[in-house]
Amino acid sequence: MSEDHHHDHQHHHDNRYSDMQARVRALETVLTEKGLIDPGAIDAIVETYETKIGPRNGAHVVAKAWSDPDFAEWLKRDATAAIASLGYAGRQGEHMRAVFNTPDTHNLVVCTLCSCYPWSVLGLPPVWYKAPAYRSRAVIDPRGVLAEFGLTLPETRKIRVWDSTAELRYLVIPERPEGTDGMSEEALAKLVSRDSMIGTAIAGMQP
Amino acid sequence: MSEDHHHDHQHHHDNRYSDMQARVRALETVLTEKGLIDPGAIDAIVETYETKIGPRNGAHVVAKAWSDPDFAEWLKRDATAAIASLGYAGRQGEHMRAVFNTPDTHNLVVCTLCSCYPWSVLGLPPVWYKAPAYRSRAVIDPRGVLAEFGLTLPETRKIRVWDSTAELRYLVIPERPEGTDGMSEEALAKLVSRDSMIGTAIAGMQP
Amino acid sequence: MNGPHDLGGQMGFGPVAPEKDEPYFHAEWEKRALGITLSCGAFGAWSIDESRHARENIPPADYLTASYYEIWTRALEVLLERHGFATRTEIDSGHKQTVPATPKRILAADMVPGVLARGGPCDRPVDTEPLFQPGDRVRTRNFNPTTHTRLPRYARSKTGVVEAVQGSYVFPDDNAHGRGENPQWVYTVVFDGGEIWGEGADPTLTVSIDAWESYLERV
Amino acid sequence: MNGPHDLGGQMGFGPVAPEKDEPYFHAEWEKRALGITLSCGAFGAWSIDESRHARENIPPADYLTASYYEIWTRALEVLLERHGFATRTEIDSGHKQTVPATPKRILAADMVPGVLARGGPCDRPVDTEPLFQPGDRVRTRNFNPTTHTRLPRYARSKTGVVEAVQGSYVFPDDNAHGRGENPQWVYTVVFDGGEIWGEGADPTLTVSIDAWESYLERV
Repeated sequence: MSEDHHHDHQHHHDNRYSDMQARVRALETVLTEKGLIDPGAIDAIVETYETKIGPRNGAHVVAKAWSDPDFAEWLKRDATAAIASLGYAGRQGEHMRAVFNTPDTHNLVVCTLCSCYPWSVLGLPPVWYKAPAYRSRAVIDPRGVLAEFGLTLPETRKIRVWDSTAELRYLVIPERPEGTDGMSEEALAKLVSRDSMIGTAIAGMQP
Repeated sequence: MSEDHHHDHQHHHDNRYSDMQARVRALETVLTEKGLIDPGAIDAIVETYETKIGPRNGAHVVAKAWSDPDFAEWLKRDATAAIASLGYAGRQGEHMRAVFNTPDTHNLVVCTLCSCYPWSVLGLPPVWYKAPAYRSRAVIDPRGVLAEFGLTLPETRKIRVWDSTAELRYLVIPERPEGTDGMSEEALAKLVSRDSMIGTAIAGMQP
Repeated sequence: MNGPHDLGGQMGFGPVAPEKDEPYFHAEWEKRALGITLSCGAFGAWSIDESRHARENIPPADYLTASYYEIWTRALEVLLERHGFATRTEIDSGHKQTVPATPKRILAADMVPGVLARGGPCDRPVDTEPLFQPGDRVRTRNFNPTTHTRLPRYARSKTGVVEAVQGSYVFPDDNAHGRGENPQWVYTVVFDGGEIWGEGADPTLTVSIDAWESYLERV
Repeated sequence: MNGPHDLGGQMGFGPVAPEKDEPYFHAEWEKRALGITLSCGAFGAWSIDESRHARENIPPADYLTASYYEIWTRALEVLLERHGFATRTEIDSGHKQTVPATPKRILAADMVPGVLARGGPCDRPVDTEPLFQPGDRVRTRNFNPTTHTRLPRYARSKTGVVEAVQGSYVFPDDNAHGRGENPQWVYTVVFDGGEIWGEGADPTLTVSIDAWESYLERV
């Protein structure tokens, strides 16, 4: 019915994008035909983030900070260098800051404007980190957001939200859980979840 | 492919609404079955806004204001009463204000928060008045908006934007075009377009 | 709430697209949607403020793509469910399954002219004198409620001048949530474009809002 | 620009929905979209700032419903067209029809480890001393450009305290539009929740942004 067309157009405004699989395949095909991209490079990028760069990197940083006061001090002073000393550097981690949770203050990281995230230590961001619900609310209602992750902080705990508006990337250093004295770095690293390094969890919390 | 489901869900988030014709028919049917609405009342409402209440009402008000200084004065002082004296009152025109263009100041009406509009004198609002492009930009870039209506005002002309945030409804009284001395109210009313009473045109301008 | 409806100053929607010789309706269903919405409004079960808030609560991407009659319809469905007039299943199926709540009034065809002519005035007397007078400098408050408000985001924490006392009206921020009409004085407050939009604002621009008294503080 | 990307403080998106044991990718095309985006970034034809602005320019309703890899892909298509690497017809059809512009670099598989390890540092030396020092009270400027900025809308015209001088970095507001890197000092500025969100703000909340020097004025 032609009089409906106006509204159908508004509603189904961009069907071209409904099949992303086909769309991205077409893009890869034409760019490869043009000699602009190397599908092997794509494979290598994907493999890197599937197997080499992920939250284990960050957990190693945190566990070392818990175990080695000199390293923790270095991390506070120059996170980029301290983290690079463990072999973690590069894309979306060029300029790192480590922010330490304390009994007084809980840190939470967000990027309200896009999805800035410390790839070099945490890998690729989860979907929720990039989605409107988290980006809109983390800065205005962090306790409400944390509750949705199952984390309820004491009412008096200060909450510091870091909105990553520039090229600095933030790694939260969670508090070391109680009862972990004498544990090895390797064992400690297992207590450090990805979310605890974003601030939506604490270390040792059941995921 | 099941791994695509997550994204398909995001993209086609609400197919229920894709056929408004069917949806609204279902709503009318069930409410009628329940005895809550009278389809005849719907017909009467539609007929009213298709034949009785529209921009001709406002054009009459404007033409009278141009022709009768006492009426213009009344309109400035108590628009609701002056307009009601011509028989125009009621829904979405309960509390009227008339704002007069002058050689110094052009008035423009918008409702950024919804689509408040003076139905009693202008009838149902056009689609653009209710749509995001107009509502977002009228308050920050009125000259850019006016240009899209083909209206370029002198650079020194002051622009006053009225954001209808409460229950007051605004009627712009455009300036009387030059060369209209001695014209009858009826003839003058023909120069008054709907848009000139919103502020996106001036009177006598080619639509 | 800072919902998708609060559009003043947002960007990215492209040019305004006025339609030449636009018809009153673009489809038959729009006529019915208008009539049904007004008919259900006559039930007396919700206020215009509650219905506005229901529209604001439509998910943002839906709100921004829906036509306004679709926005009305989606919100109406929520209100009908909330107030016991129809269940979601009934709305989806188009068939009666339950006995509805009793409306205060059912709009018959012969009542239409009178109802439209009366409208729904929302001026209410208040016992107090207006706190502000024309010429007073005022500052809008800063708040970001999750509930209904008619103070747009762009006009918060801004300094302007009271231009007129417009009368006393039902307070939507309360009335939308069943907390009573609690009428207040309403003022037209004018802001320089530069106060609102800062550097680069059109120097010839002033913007006014109609602000309830509790939105304002004396400067 | 006050685009759909500027989400801080907006409402209506519902609860955050963390996914248990979320996989790295939810579909094969997401892997390819990641790799293609990074490969095309290696052309050296646009900056990260220009690519962010291309994402911000996606129509709001599309931006708010698209997954982030879709946002990347839509913006990439615009950049490829703008810089002469592919036409819209080629992108839609998936077949070469024109000779592309010459990229500064084509990313081969064996270059990937080095390129990812280097990343794209954007610290740059500046000749000036920082205008502000930790402890200084500053006010963010008020502006609403239609162009790229990294000062979120919620943090404009707000008073905070400089917590740290973070170094000097490429200025995105200029660089996104080809006006040069024009590096500036960047500061971490901390605001009380109440300063930003007003009445009803969480009293335990502070929010910080990283602000380029020209975003700030001394209070």
